[in-house]
Amino acid sequence: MNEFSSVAGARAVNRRNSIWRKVLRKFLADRTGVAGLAAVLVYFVAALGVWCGWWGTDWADLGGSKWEAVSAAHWFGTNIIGQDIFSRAIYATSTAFEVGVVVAVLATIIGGVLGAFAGFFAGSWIDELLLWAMNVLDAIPFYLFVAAVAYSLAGSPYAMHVAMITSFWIGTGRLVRGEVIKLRNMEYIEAAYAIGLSRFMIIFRHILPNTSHILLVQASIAFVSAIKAEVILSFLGIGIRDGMSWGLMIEESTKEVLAGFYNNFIAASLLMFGLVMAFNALSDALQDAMDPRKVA
Amino acid sequence: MNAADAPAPLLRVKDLTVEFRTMDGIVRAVDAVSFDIWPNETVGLVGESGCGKTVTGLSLLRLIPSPPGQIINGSIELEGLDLLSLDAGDMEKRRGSEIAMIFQEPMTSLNPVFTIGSQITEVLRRHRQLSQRQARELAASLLAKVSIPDAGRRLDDYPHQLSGGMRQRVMIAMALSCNPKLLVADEPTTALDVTTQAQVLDQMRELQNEFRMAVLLVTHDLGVVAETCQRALVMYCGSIVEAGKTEQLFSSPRHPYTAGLLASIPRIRAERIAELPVIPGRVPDPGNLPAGCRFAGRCSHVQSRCHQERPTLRSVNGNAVACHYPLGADI
Amino acid sequence: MRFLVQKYIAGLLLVAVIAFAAGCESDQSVHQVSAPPGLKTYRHAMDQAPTSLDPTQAANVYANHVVVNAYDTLYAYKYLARPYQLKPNLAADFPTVSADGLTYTIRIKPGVRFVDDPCFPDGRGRELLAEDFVYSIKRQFDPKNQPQGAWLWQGRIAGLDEWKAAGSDYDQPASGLRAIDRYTLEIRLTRPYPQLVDTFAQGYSAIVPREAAEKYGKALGVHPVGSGPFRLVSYDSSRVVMERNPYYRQEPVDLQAEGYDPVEQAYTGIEAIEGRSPPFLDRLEIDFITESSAAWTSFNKGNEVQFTTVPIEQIDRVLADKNPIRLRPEYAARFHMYSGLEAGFVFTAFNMDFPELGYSPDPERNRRNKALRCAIIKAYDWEARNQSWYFGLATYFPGIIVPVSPEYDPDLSRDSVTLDVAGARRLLRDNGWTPENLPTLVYGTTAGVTERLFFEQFRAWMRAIGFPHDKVVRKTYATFGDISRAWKRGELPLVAKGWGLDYPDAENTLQLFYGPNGSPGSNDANYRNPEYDRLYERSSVMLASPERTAIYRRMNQMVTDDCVAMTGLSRTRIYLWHKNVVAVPDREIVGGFFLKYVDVLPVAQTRPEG
Amino acid sequence: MQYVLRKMLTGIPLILGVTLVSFALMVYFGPDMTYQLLGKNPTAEQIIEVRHQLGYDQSFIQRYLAYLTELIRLDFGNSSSGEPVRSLLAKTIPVSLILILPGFLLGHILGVLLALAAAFWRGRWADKLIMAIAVIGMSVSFLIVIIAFQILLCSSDGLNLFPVRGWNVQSLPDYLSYIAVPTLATTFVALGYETRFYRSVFVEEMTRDYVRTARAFGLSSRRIFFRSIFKNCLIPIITRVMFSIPQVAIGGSLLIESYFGIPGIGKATYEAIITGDQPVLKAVVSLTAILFVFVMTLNDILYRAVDPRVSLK
Repeated sequence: MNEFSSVAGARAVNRRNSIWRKVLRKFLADRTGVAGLAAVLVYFVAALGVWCGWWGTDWADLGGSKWEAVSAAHWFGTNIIGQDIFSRAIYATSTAFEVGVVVAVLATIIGGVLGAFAGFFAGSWIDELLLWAMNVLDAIPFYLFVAAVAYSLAGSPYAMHVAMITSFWIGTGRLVRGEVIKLRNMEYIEAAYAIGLSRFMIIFRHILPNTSHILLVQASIAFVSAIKAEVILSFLGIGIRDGMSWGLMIEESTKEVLAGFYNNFIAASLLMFGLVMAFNALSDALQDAMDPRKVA
Repeated sequence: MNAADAPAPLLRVKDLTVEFRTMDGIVRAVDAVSFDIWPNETVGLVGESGCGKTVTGLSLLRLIPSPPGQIINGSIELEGLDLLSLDAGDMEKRRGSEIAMIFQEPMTSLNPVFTIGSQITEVLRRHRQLSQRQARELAASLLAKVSIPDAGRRLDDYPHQLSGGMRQRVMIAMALSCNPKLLVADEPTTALDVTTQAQVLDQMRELQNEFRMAVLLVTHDLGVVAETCQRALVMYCGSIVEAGKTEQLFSSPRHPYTAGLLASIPRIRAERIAELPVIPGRVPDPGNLPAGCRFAGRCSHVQSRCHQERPTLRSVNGNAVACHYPLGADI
Repeated sequence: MRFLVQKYIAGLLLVAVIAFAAGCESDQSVHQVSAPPGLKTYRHAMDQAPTSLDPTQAANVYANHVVVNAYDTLYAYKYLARPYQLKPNLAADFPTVSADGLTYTIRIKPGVRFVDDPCFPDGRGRELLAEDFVYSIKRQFDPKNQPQGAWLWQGRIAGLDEWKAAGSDYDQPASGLRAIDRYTLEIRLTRPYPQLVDTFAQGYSAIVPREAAEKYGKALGVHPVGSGPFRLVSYDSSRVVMERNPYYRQEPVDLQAEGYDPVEQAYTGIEAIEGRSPPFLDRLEIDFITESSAAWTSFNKGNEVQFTTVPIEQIDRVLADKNPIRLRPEYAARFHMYSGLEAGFVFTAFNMDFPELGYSPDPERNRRNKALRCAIIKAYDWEARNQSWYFGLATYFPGIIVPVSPEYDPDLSRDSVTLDVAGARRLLRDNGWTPENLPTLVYGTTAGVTERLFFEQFRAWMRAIGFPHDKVVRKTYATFGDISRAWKRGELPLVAKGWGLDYPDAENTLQLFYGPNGSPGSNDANYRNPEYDRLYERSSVMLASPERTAIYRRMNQMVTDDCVAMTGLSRTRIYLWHKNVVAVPDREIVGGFFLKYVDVLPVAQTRPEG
Repeated sequence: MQYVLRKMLTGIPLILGVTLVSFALMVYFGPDMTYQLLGKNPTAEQIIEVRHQLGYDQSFIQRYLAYLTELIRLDFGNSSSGEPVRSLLAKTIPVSLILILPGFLLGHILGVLLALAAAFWRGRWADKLIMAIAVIGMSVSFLIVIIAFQILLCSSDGLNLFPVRGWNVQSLPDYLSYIAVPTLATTFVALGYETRFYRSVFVEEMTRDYVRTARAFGLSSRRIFFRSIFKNCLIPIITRVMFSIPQVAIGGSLLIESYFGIPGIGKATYEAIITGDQPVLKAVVSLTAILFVFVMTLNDILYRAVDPRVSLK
């Protein structure tokens, strides 16, 4: 009996491994995707340096006077109260990763698990309930929802994260649900089911891992969406509470650009554009590489 | 009617070579294939899946998905006119009216959101000067011809409302609608159950005679070939390994591959068609073909020459065979 | 079935199209506002929209801009006199005050009519009577209206609190507030109230006809019915449109009486209105433009809003010189300018109820806390703040009497607003404060970007005297209402806020530190100094006099000496308006009372270079 | 018709869910309006009075039930400015609709057209160019686009062609001049997403067997593309368009409206959220939920019209 399940499992694992190898090969052949990945890594190193305290430590210091121009001491100049814009922009990179990673990971986990449950129990009340929840959350316009969450969790530094996660898991959930409905009827799942593995085990050991291509792509999309949403939310005054982000810098700059001071605007929007663009390229390449029809 | 009596072949394919660009490099799916088809004859193109027979069929209509596929060499002459030299618009006009093709999957080969009537009349009106009404009437009579009951009303049905066999008949009706000279039928019955299969094949045969067209039947099913084709071409790894009159080919195959295929027939007919288990070994990787005879790795009669030198088609006792040591030649 | 569906869809589409067309049409009717050409129109701009036009909600200058123009008030501030001076408006004259200063008699002008409105029996506006004023003040004591203005008269005018306690029945009299006859009011006070006449210039005291209040109820807030110079045409969150009230009383302008200063004000061309009766405009539009950049662009286009404050970010582009303030020639050629200090200030108070830095039962700790507060005050860099945020144009001053108050003392020691990092560190060291035992400073702000940068600046200053980075933290509040709640509940140790004067009397800022006004009152610092409270009570019944000024200044010094607040700074306002507009704009004190005097010349007449 | 009714009925749980979640978030846990209403010098007694009037002293259930009765009667009372909510909505919704509609339609129509072009020339330079621009468009923040367009087109430093902000529509030219910049900005931002989405739909559909069949019978690629494929693609297109309607109608215009100072429903709702204006919030939330159900129903009906395989049960 155990033997049988391990055979079913091994077959699933084999299938997975060979798919991953193909995906990797395909991905590496995609020049845009690799360039995107490289750029993301550069950003990641920048963020890592901030976490390790290598640079960006003086983002909160009043190191200069108001609106200094670009100089050796201040590579991107200084802001209205004399803080170094380069340090702030670099520091903001780490914030972008924090927001992006937290939102992407949690939204993907929640979406994956709930989507898998919904798909596995498709047609039952669990599925109905989850679908209902997804529809309910989908029906509330995104920015209003986020604003409402932010205000109702007033003061919490994670209000924005919570709001984004609550919105972003739904897309993943729906996709995973669809995939799981397909997987559910495949032979190795039926086999595992037939020999009496618990449903919980089946979902987490045999089904979820086989949706990993969806999860990875969805996570990359959520990452980009989170970074972009942060800018708008910061403009609306419901973004990051403490620390520094590109959204806050762009918000700072909305008035400054009219005074002819563009440093904040350029620094933040270029850095953000670069990361979002790189991530979009990466995400596209992943999607191409993982298109199941092309792989299988 | 005997093919040999005709003055000139309807279709003359010469050195057709098709390549695909893939992740693993360039794959030659069809390698210097040449054959002729005479008017009103039925020719079977047989081989295992992946041997290039479908690509050959698609090439005749220049329907190779491009990219990644490309016809890099050869000529396809239909009544003396090289189809490969036509511009895209010209080729378009000839599809359906001079050379048509039907496919294996009757479920998906019809457009799900249009009625079958509108799909047939669309083809009719494309190639003939007909009013909507005339086209509709003609379509109804075509459906009746392929034995679809209550044809007039069926015109307003959507594909999902028909059974698989009916859908394939609709496809045939569409193919007949503009009276092409050559019909390429790619596994037209594979997806159907055995009874329906026989009915559809009978139907095709009848209609072929009525409409006087030639048929290239692409299939892996030797039984079907035996029943319907005057001549057969056997493909292996992108090349034709043997060609000849069906009776002769079946009674005395010269190529070890053909012999291997034939050996599996009785069993295939008894059970469901799945694969050809009697030939040992596997088809070589198309991206990495052996230098000599491509069948050498699986051939029970292999000799050292087979590994070095690629055999070309030559006539052996009435069949054309690509083998250095054809079976029965030395007897 | 299929045909049916298609029909259904066609039907739906048709409905959608009709709805859309109807939407457009109703939209037109809503915005049936724009001036037909030929009407004299002035487009004003403000940075915020009023939330309601009901006088009971006239809590800020934004609301007052509309309220005092839609409604009448008994008194008003003179158009041109600075410092501000009162003049009778609807009242025929200043009140007659009894010898004990407790009974005021006020006569109002006869023949004043409300605008036509369906709330009146025949749709025609009836005459405004003294009884209407009584009714309007009572509304501020009726909880159903959620009134905001009662504090002006609570405990001052006799009988109003009792009237409210008895259930706010408008048919019941209030003993201290009655109409003796059609045109005469009598007001009795519980104790002298020198600022009473000022309160009657406020939007809170604007006169509402009972018929309108009863017919519209809550909707009075969007449907004002008054007797002011203009009547409402439309109002939404982005603009208000008013038109001339044809019944408005004819009162020719006497520039002399309005406090005209030919030296300072002649450049505005204001003499053109001498002897003519306001309002001069056919239409008055006020655009509420939150984003200063948008307001600025709109102003510069020439054919949109005709007034703007100079956005802070444009200062360097617009000004040729800051002391005195002068426009660059290209702006001076196109616009008129007025600049002046605001009637108000910004400051950050310590909440003395926090034992970590305020009052402590332990006298020793009390002493050390005071040293801590004084050190923080020394570390507060007003000059940097002025440069960063106000281009050096603001004025910072010691204490809580603002420079525009007549009682302001320019010679006061500036120690409390002078940066002294070394002194602050010394003070902390001498009193045993170390980075380990310093309390955490919680700086509450609303969520905006400027507020965040204020905080970051403050944190950097505090770090300079030894506060660790994580001992200066920001707590954000979504809305002003939320932070207001935190203040009123005394939840924040630091209260950073601004105060705009309700009337030009230093009493209005001194009451911010009067003990009994402690949370939830306006004394957010919860400063309790018996001596201060005694002086406040004494001065509050005094009319303006050198003696009262001396008391005010003593109180001011106490607040400074006790290190209760980092204070304070008054911003400079720079107003620009198109040259074809004849006006001296102002938004201080009540706000908007100048609008009825605005005139607009035909453009061709004033265009400087053709 | 019966089907429509039945579908609407199944929407009731959804309406309940949406109202419950939004009520909890926006109204129950939302900002406390008391102190906004109290003025500078409130007394403890006044605070209690106002809280009572606003209903803050009632339990969640009581307040939610009261809300549901209001929902059934479709009467939410007066907003905090005193204006009846109904007239507020009647005033703001049409503005939002005519403001957003052109950009919405343009975004989708241009998106479909560009996607058609890209898919039609798949793999060629036109495709690559269009998709590269789409990715760039997707990577720029909406806010940056708005700021840049406003400076370029509306300011005297730029072309100074259109009004900066406001909404004063008397005639068609007025209307066009006010919506020009918002429409450009929304279209610009939406285009990247729409083009990519629609291209993937078209490309997927292009690989279907029936396309090969049609080609084998000599139908021209243009005709196949614009008739056969397009009709099959209508389903994803309809779904996408339909389901963006509630987002766009209520929330989508928020940023545009607040930046361009246009008195639409997005701005009104946002202001209601940050001030805690309960009646407005309740009305908007209900409206959103109802609209969503309506859209779902309409979507099903449209499906039926384009896809014969779907039947209305």
